[in-house]
Amino acid sequence: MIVWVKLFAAARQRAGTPATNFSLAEGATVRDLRAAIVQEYPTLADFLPHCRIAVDRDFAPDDHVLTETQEVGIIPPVSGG
Amino acid sequence: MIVWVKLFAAARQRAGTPATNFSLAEGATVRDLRAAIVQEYPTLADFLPHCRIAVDRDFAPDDHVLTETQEVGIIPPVSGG
Amino acid sequence: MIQLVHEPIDTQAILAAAAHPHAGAVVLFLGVTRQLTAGRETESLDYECYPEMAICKLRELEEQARAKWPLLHCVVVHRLGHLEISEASIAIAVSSPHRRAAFEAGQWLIDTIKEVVPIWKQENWQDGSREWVHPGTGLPKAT
Amino acid sequence: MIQLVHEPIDTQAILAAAAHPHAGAVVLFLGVTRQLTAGRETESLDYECYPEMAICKLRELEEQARAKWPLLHCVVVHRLGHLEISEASIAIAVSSPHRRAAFEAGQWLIDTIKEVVPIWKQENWQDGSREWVHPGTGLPKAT
Repeated sequence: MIVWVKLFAAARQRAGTPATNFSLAEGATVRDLRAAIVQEYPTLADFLPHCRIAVDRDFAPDDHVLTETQEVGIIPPVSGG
Repeated sequence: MIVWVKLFAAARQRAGTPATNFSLAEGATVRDLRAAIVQEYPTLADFLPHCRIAVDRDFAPDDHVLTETQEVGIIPPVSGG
Repeated sequence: MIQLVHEPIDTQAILAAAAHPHAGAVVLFLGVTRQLTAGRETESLDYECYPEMAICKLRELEEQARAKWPLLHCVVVHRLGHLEISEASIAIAVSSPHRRAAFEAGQWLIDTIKEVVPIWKQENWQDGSREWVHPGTGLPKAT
Repeated sequence: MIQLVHEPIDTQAILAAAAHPHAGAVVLFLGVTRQLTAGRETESLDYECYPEMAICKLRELEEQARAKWPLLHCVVVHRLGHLEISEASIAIAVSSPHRRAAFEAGQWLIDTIKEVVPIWKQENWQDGSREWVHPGTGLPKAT
């Protein structure tokens, strides 16, 4: 399946793109996605562990199972307010 | 000595005047003033114990010694803000 | 800045007075005339004051707040006279580099003002009766 | 009321939106662009956002605040894009019958927004460098 991922702030800047996609096996989890991200974007390797992954606009744990239609985002530590 | 006293809110209303004066002995204290007030204004008898006395714009204890030139006020429980 | 005013409180002017280039946070508190108090309906309010002492006390409280918290500006404006429902009787604005100080100082100021500043509120109830609010006296109402 | 805006925040409109006849207290919090952070001088800020999720999260927080405190109105407006010094990046206004709820809810909202709402600040330092603010990462700056 193809999972689309949105990137923000320093994650976007380090990856050089605001959105990208990954080809993952059916049943892949957030943990698998994290591995795929680091493989394709080595510049995110030391930064991604500090980021949360959002699935359908809510923070998702690493064992969350992904599906193709979900909206996924890489959420660096926030600094709004 | 003559001590002038300002009255506010329900104290003013119960006494029927915004200011009054009392003839007190030299060395009279706030406690003596309280007694003089109740004697002249019986309508304040049950209310005055709830009031603080201000001398020169600060709250004064009952043993504070009064002088003629001081500014004295009867301060009912406040409800500003 | 400490003020007693007889006109509606200008919140924009107060926020402008609290602005500071080193401020990271501004907290504005407005005390407003509530329509319902313990189920009874208020028609309007009147505020009376001992102005010389109120100004002294408010200045003291500003000084104490500045000693407790690193405030950049501290603005307290109390309105006097006749107020309709939803009008502000008091505005407090404090600015500080960080937000916790601004929240704490704002709350401490309104809490302490309600204890020590000689200002009194008269409730004009919807049923036509009037009553001085003197917390803690538990006495029959003055006429 | 929850809003993300690209223009200066209109505090008068926000206070008007928080007004309510049963309100006895209104607390307005403004987060403003500070000139100095840990001794370094800021020239300006840029805010970036994941808007769909930010709106979702802000609505959740409003709901949680209303469950915790008896709020009459709860208004949160966050500004995005380029901000100069002393401009407000966020305004939170809450109204309640009594003041403690308004102070507590206002403080809880800003504290929680700073933890869970996907909005990011970029410092544009006076020396020309730019830096995303990502609390707790302790990493070398992104270029």
